[in-house]
Amino acid sequence: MEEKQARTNKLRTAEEAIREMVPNPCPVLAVGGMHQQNAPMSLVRELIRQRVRIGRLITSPSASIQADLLIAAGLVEEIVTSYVGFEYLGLAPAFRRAVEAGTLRLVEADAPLLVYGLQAAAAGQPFATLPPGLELSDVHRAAPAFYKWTTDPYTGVPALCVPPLRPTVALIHCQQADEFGNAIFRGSVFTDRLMAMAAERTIVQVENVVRASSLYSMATQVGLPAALVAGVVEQAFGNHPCASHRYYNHDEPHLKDYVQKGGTAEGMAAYLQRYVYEPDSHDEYMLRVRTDTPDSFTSPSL
Amino acid sequence: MEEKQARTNKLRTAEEAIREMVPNPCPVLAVGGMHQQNAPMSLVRELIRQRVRIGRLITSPSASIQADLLIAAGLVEEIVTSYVGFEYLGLAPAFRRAVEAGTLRLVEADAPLLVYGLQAAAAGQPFATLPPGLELSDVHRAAPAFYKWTTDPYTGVPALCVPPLRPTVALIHCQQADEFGNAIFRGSVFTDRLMAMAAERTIVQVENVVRASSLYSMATQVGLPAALVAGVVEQAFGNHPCASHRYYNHDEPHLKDYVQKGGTAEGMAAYLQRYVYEPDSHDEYMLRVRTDTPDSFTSPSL
Amino acid sequence: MNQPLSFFTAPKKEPPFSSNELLAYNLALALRDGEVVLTGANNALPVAACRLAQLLHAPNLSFLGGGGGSVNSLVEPLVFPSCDYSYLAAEAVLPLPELIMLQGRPGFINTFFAGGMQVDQFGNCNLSSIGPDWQQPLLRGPGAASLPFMSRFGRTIIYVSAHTPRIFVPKVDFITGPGFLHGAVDFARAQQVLLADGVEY
Amino acid sequence: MNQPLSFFTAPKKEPPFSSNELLAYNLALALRDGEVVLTGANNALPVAACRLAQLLHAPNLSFLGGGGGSVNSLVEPLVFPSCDYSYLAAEAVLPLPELIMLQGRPGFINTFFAGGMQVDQFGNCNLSSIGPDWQQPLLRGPGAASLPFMSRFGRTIIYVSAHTPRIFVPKVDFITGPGFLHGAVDFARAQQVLLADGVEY
Repeated sequence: MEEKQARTNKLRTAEEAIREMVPNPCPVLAVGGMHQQNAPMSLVRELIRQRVRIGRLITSPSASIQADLLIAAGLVEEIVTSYVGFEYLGLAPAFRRAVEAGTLRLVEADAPLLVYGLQAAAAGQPFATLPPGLELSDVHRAAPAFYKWTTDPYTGVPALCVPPLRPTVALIHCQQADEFGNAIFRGSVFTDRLMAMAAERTIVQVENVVRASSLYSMATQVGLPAALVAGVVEQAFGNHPCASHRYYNHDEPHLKDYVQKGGTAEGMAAYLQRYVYEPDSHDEYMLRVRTDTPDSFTSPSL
Repeated sequence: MEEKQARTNKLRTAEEAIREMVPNPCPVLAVGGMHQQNAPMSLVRELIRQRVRIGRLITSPSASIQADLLIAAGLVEEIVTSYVGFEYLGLAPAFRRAVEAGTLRLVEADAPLLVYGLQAAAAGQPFATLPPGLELSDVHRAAPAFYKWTTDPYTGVPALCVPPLRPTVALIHCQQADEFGNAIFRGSVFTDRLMAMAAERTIVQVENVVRASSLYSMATQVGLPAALVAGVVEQAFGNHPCASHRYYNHDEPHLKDYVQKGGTAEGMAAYLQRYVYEPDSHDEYMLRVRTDTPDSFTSPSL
Repeated sequence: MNQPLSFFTAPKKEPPFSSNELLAYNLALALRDGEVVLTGANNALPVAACRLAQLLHAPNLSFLGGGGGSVNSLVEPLVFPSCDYSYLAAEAVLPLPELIMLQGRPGFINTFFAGGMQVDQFGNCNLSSIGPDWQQPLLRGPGAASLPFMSRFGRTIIYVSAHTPRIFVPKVDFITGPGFLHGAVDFARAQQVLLADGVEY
Repeated sequence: MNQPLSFFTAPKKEPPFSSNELLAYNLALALRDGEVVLTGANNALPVAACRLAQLLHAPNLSFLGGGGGSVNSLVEPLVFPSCDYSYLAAEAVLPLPELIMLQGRPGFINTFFAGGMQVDQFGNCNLSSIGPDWQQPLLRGPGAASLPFMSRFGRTIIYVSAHTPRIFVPKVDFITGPGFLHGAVDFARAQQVLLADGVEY
């Protein structure tokens, strides 16, 4: 019988979490967040500072700066995504430049490839099928190593399939967690919970840590149990320039600036320098943000 | 352009809902609830009173009296289930008797057949695959029309599959709904939400109706949008003798009695007579319950 | 009345609505009672149209408001980010995996709003790649998201604000969202293309 | 001390624990720190064992408490229905479809508690059908539930309170939950069978 010991505390700084829990190179990395929402940017910036090379990057059905910045930093070999862009703010500068230049291998995907691929990995299923009709799009023809056909054993007709997507590590954000890794989503869950269920290891970036004992009366709102979480990084405002549902909105002027200045390689290098490499702390990062785009970062209206 | 009109009110009595919304015979009926919890018993009893014949009954991964009573009434031709029983209270008397007598066609299933079959129906997928290893069980060999093999197009090895399960009608329970059909789960969701997403039409039995306007501040807890719900039946204590999470516990003495007396065809007929056919209202039903097993029906401890 | 109306002399008078409001109104007219509408990304105008339709003639219309999973959101004021937290003031919120699952559900999504970097005469939409070879794109777009599901929706309303030959092409370079493919014969399902100015074809 | 101890003359003294408590204690000893344990239905004793193990030597053990989806429930007092609402006083609650999904996740469930109407020498469990022909069962059991996932779990602890030849058979009539099938050679994964009295084999 083992010795009595305390339950493991999973709290880490971003620096510790990336160093201890993400292999370099990382074969398959999933990064959470959808459009401008709930992207774990503190972890993303730390990945870049530690120069973690990513064999394959898997995104949510619609990623923005959390994918674009990793590409800008030259860390991504292949991306499996159904969307990298800034919605009403424009195209993703680094993603666009890298795909057009042929320096990034793109696996053209649609949303169901990502969702059913992650589900299959979480479930241990060998593959998943797509509803008939999706084959009318050219998407599957552009990624024939991922979209494959088999025979429907019930009807004999061909069925289009997607493979399991099993991230080595998933980096996601949620609003709160306790020190053991029980994680609470205070808004949309997007594909973030699913990524954690599919990944071998998950690091959760949160706005604030809560007491474990507070969970017992609200367990149906705890979206991930500790058993699925390897590390918890507490970083208030850590999603900036993206939003954290219920906590703060995205920083629109900052993102506009990114999309515009990132349009050139020099502008992007300057952005990385000023906002990723130079700040030696999140406080220093936020000070630069507040200086460069004052009053642009606000709380949500709800 | 259509004329301006009010939004449709979906509130019905159990009698109206079954009569208007369930075809007789009903090709495929799904009934919700898990073990002794959250079974829509008022709807089940009404099905029996209206003698709705069921071509195929689909249950949650573990059903109890909501399936057994329909079988006892002689209404079920085929059942697709992974469990009908009373857990610590014993075996399901009608299910056992009917299968042993050969009067009920049983499709032997495991939990993933039900879950992935319903998911495939909800998603429009032609079929779903099972994780390797499940084929070591005899279950799939007992239901070869349901469990079939195809080829994994990524590895070339055989993969065991399950077909979509698309209920014509799903009968489920949740704690609350508004009059338009937005439905709120105040405890475990079991496979009840999934049944509603898979079914062509869903009737929800609730403990009480809430105002639509109360939902806007708690929308993440609204488990089914009105678009997935055809009818709402308000019946306080309508799950009896099963529990409604957060509202009341199961009635253990009553269920024990059912399991014991239902062990003979005569006992079962008497049960049906006393608790299903004779009471002309839910109030009359509850009066009989309170008389026959006083003090046995309590609120939950949490 | 005393002064003759003329392009040059008429008093500078704002119309009582903006062109976006006009567009939202026209989109609303295309919506029907009882429909389930998927609004996708960049959805402020479709959301305005859905809300207006609900108030005018379609009280049983349900709209899904972006990847956040809201159903029949009251979002007020309208915001541009389709996944914004303010959308969650809604009747219900579905997790994104289920929202994507339900996009494949037979008959569930009646109407979808789409657009694209290119839209062709058969209603095909391209959000992926411009240029003759998708492996060496001249312009790389954001990607497919849920656009391939267009083949399963009841109908798709394509609205495009910029009416230029660069967008309206005879044939898209890449079919991200399938319309009638190479002609109506290819694709039996009824679809509808509604331009920004309200012209249907 | 003055009186000699004898089976017949010893004062009738209750042992300081019940046999169920002894069983829970022995089950707890079989659990290891850091494990994820699935307790299934009829799970009062496994849940007691998990809670005890957490307090004794396995603070990082997580247990999934029945179809209600609770993780690390504080359920107090212990109740018999595995899906009872009182289980939701927990650290987290997973929807049942996800709980079943995660039962297939490679390496996730380390330990599962099982039983059966029949258990054979190779740890196969039968909850389906007694008799030579499953199509004409002499006794129809409740069914498989999640038992076929036994093949994917790290190990399964089989506990059976009634030690009768009717339950412990050489070969089950129907393999609902696969153990070592027809011998260890068939089934490379390590499994453990723990009897109610604590004997492991």
